Amino acid sequence: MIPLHYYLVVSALLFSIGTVGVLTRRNAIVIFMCVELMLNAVNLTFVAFSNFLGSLDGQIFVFFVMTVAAAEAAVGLALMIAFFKNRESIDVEEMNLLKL
Amino acid sequence: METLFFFVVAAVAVISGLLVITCKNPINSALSLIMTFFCIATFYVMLNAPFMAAIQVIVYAGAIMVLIVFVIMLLNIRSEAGRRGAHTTLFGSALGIFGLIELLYFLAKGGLTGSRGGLDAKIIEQFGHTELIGRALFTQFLLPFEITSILLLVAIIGAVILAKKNI
Amino acid sequence: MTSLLTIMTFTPLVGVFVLLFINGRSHNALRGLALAVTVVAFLVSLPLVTGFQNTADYQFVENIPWIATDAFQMHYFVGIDGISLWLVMLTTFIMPIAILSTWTAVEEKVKEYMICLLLLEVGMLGAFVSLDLFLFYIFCGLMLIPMYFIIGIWGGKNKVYAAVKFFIYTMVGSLLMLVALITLYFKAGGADFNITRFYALTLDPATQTWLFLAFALAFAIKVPMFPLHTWLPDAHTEAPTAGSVILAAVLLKMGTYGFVRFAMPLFPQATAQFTPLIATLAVIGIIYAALVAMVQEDVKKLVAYSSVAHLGFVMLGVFAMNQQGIAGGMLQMLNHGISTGALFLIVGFIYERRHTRLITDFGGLAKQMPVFATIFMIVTLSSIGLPGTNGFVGEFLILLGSFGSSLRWWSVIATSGVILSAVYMLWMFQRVMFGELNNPRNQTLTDLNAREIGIMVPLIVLIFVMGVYPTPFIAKMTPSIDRLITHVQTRQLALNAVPAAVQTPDHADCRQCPQ
Amino acid sequence: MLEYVWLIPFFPLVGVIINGLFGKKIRNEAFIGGLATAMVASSFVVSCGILIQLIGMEPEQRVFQKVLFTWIQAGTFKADIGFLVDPLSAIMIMVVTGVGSLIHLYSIGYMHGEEGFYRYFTYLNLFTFSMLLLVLGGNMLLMFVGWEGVGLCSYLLIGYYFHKKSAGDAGKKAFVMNRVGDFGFLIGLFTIFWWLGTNHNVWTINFVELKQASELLPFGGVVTFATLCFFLGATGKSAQIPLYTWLPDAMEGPTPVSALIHAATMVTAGVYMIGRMNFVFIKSPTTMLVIACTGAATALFAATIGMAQNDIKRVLAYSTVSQLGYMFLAMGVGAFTAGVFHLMTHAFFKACLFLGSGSVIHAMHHALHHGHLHDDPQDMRNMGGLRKKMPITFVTFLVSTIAISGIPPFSGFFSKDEILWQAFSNPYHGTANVVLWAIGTIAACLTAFYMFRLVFMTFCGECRINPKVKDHLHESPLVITIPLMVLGLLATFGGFIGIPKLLGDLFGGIPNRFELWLEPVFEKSTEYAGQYAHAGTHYGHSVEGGLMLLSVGVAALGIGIAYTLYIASPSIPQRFTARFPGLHQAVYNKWYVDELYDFLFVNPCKALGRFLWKGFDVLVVDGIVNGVAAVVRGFSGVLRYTQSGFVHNYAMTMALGVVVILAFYIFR
Repeated sequence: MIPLHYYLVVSALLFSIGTVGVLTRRNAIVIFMCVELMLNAVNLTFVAFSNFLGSLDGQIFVFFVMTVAAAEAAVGLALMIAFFKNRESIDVEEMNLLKL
Repeated sequence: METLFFFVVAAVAVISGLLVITCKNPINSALSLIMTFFCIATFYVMLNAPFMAAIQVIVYAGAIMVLIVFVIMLLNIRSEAGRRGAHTTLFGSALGIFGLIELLYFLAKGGLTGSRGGLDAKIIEQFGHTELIGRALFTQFLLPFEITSILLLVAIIGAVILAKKNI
Repeated sequence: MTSLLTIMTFTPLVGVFVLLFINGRSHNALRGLALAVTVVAFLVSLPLVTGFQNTADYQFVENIPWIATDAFQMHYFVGIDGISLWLVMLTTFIMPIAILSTWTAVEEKVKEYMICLLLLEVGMLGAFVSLDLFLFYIFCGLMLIPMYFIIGIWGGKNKVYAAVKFFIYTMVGSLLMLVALITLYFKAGGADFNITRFYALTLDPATQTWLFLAFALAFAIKVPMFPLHTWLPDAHTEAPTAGSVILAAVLLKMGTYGFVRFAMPLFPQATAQFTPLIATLAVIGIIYAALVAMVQEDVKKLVAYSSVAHLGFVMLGVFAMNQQGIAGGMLQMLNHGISTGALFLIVGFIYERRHTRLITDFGGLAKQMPVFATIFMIVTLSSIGLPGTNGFVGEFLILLGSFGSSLRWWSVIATSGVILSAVYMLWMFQRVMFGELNNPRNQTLTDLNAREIGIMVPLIVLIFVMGVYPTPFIAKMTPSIDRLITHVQTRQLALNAVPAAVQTPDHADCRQCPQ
Repeated sequence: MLEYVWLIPFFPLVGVIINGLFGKKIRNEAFIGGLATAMVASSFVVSCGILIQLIGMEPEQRVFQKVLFTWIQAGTFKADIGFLVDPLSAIMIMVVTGVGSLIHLYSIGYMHGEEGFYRYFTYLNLFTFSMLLLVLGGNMLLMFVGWEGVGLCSYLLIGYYFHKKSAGDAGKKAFVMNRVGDFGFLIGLFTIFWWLGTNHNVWTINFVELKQASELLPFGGVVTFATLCFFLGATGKSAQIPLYTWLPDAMEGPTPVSALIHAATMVTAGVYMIGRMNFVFIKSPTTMLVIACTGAATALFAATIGMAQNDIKRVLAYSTVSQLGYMFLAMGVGAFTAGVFHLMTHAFFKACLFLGSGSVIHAMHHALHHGHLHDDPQDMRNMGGLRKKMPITFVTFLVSTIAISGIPPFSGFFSKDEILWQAFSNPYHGTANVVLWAIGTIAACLTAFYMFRLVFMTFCGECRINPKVKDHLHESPLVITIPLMVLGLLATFGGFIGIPKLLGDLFGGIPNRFELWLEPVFEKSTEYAGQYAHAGTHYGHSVEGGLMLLSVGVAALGIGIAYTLYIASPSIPQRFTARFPGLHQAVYNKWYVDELYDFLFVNPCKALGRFLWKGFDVLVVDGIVNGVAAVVRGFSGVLRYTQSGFVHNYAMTMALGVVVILAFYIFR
């Protein structure tokens, strides 16, 4: 049996790779994928704990995380398409509409 | 034997994760992300959660990644400068690594307690993982389940409106 | 007729309500109504004087529980005594004059202007009559807002700077006061904010010092005392005529009134301890303001600095802590209200005609506007404090009182202020009125019209009446001042923390005291 | 008649109100002038009645108080509007109303045709009202009211020709210097009031009560401080050494104003005040010495300046300052009666001199005006030989000049000689007396010299006026010459009521009525003086007679010098000034005292004011206030960059936040 904290180490690794990806990449889609990666890392921790603690709650939660991720993907990509339509690029540097 | 298998899958997952953030072309990073998803799915199986593995593969790898690849193709994003200025990448990765160290530190500190919920591999085989999750979903977690359905509905409408040309 | 005070305080509010319904274009109707409301308020306030018995206790008292939650009680507790009677009368007397003076001065947004003025009057009257510390604080706050708008909207060139500076200066002060007020509230057992209960309270010297400092700073900004006075010249130069008349005549008195009503009786030891410091600031204020006023080019700024000097005198008198000093201080508050109010009206007249306030632009007006010259001369003399005018009585009593108290050498220096005040006022008067009438624009100036003379006549009459026959004014104040002095000095001696001011003879055996 | 003492100040007040409010509309000069003069004349009649009633009473009961109402009443301080009539104030009201009504009459003629005619008479009446208040005041505060009222009226009257900047400046200078004096008066008043109150529980500022309480006052100490302050007030008002520079500039006003204010009444206020509070002043020998020395110094100092002036009114102004010096010398040596006597006689002949000079200026102005010439009507250098043209003015002027120089039969001799004798003989100050007497005698010689210099330059010698207008010079109208004649008579015969005992006995026992008259007023001071006076040597009659002759001789010497210099050989003055240009220039420019005052007081005040305003007010206080605002704006400027609008910046900040929090937990 593989001890629990192996899984946790792997998910920590994946999570920090995702963070680095989000912080450093310019392309919106790649940032998006890195967010997906981070989410999955967290799901892995959830399942690992649910298995280790013997209760299903963890997995149910993963289930919900997935639905949220799907919804997010849909809306996020729609946004990117809309953004792409009027800016010809989805480079994060141009997205500064938040500033007054 | 089993741990060896675990290490292999873990290595593949980490490497493909790194690939996602390093390669220039988004397509490559998309594919490597799919690879990571598969590794995570195998982890789920090893953690006696076969149904979750299936869901993972279907939802993530199947639906979301397809959607992403589709969007990449639609907007035919060519690989451009990729990373941002040296200054920000350095700062970003430093933050990431430092965060990792902190997480590992917490892991090392340990103290993972918690009661065993009384569920173990035998019961899963006996009743079937999917039935267990289904029962839990529709009894204990009925309300969140309904809310997520509304969430998905909202997401669909949002996506349609956003992506449509002017209505 | 106990609800007289409430009627008086809130008549202007009714006026504001009625003003809302008159359409904004008919300016004269608006002004007429505002004038009518203030005149009504004045008439309502007259019975206060006639019905006022010369005793020390509070009269026309109304005490209605207002916010009565179990932990926190706030009463609408109003009443007047000798000290606040005349300040209330000054307010109701000055308001109609101020409104009359803006008949032609303000043309745009007249409705809002009138509403601001009336709200200002409500705030002032409320502050003077309230005997509940929290109510006093509310009305102080209520006064600030309309004054801020008056300076900010209808002001001169950099009116926004002046308005913001005025607002922040006073707001910092009143916040400090709020903090002190709340600590006082808890120190007094946390029932309600009734003044009489706070008076009975004896606090240990340490807290007294801190609370006194907080109150003193808040009121020192309003007075304005020496280092904290720079907002006044800006506020005055930028405010429209009516605004600066009211600011000078009444708002400045809020500070000195606050000292006499709250700061001194509540914290007697601290008062004794800080009397030298405050007296020094007051005397510096007198000399400093006089010197600075001497070299001003702008008439209004000169008058503003002169009011800093006058109020320095008032503070010196009040902190002399004897019968003559405080009576002189209270009287000087009235005189300053009348003479400086009149001075600002006069500056307003020439500003309306020439749209400039620089002294160098004027010269030789006496030949061109003889009536104006005589009125200006009388008011200048009252401001200098010439015997026969009201200024002299107040100043003389202050100097006499402070000379007799522990502030002897401060009084000597302050008396030299009398010389300086003559210097800068007469120098200004000479440069504006005498000399050659060479500036062509001055040659076409018209003399005062009926309205302007109508405004000035009551003030001139008051200047002479108070100068020649001030006894009724002083008689009504004396009992309350006696009570204040005995209250403060018994507490100072009781704890004998600090040697009190020179002990004036106790009341029993002195022949001249009014029985 | 005593009951109606309040009528005396009341009449001029009525004049002020009528002329002030309706003068502009009446516009008829005769009515305005007539009304004003009538008011003062009626006051004069009432004061005569009171004088007669007082003479009829016993010397001891000659004190009457009339209280109208309580003016200020605060705690232990009580001041009421009350009038005090006693021999001293009786004399003063006679002088004020008498000379005043003559000058009002004179002004009608003199001010004929002036555009501010009503304003002039309102101010003149207001002045008489204030002076009467000062003189009749029953307590120190009411005297102070008159004191400042008189200062105000001198400001208004000096600045009467307000379109002239110099007149405005002179008025302001007079008022401010008077105010410096009033500062001293106030401090003196406070000291006396509080000292008596706190130490002896006597709370009063009423003169009669003060007189009774004067035993309680110590010799020296607090009384010296108080009396020095009062003396500062007196110097301000009566133009003594430190605060005299306003009087010569006050000649900017019309001449009758100078006559009334700067000769007869206002300037004597200081002397009257010391006379009125003699029982306080006598109590501090140091102050008496200070007064005497200042008086003598001023007499000499002003006389020296008077010698070199060319403006006829400036000479008279400096002669007034010098004569006032004499009065203060008398007061200083404790001879209060002599001081008041000189005050009275000086009022007569100085008023006559000023009015005489006024009539000369009026005639000159009239003549120059005819020829449309613009040289100065007041400058003596273009006068001369007016003897023939203006006989009445010449005679009255000559009479008064002889009087002022102190030639026997005339009033000036009696009063001035009395002062010199008292300065020499009375026992208070020991050796200082002889020095004072010497200075006084030298000043007397100088007075005689410059007065006769004035007479010779204006009336005698050949006429230096511009020939074109010579025939336009003629005598002034009757309304001007009548007051001149009356005053001339008073100047000649005024002295006889106060003949010193020495001469009195010679001419068959005529008593010194003036001294007897004022005896009760000063009896308290003689009593106190006796307590500390040194055992001075008592000089016999022979010494007194000798000194009398010496003073007459000195006066004659002065006249002789003037005669030689200005009639016999007019070239000497030019040669004198050529040899000592520096000295002449210094004396002509009034020893540069004005410039000194400007340098010491006026300019530093302005500079300090400017520095305080620009430096402290704007820089420091506003600097702090605006500084706080700037600091706040600075901080907000820095923080603004964090809101760059780039999503990834926000992501970065969030990540940083997470890392920091985790670090916190690690290192806690």
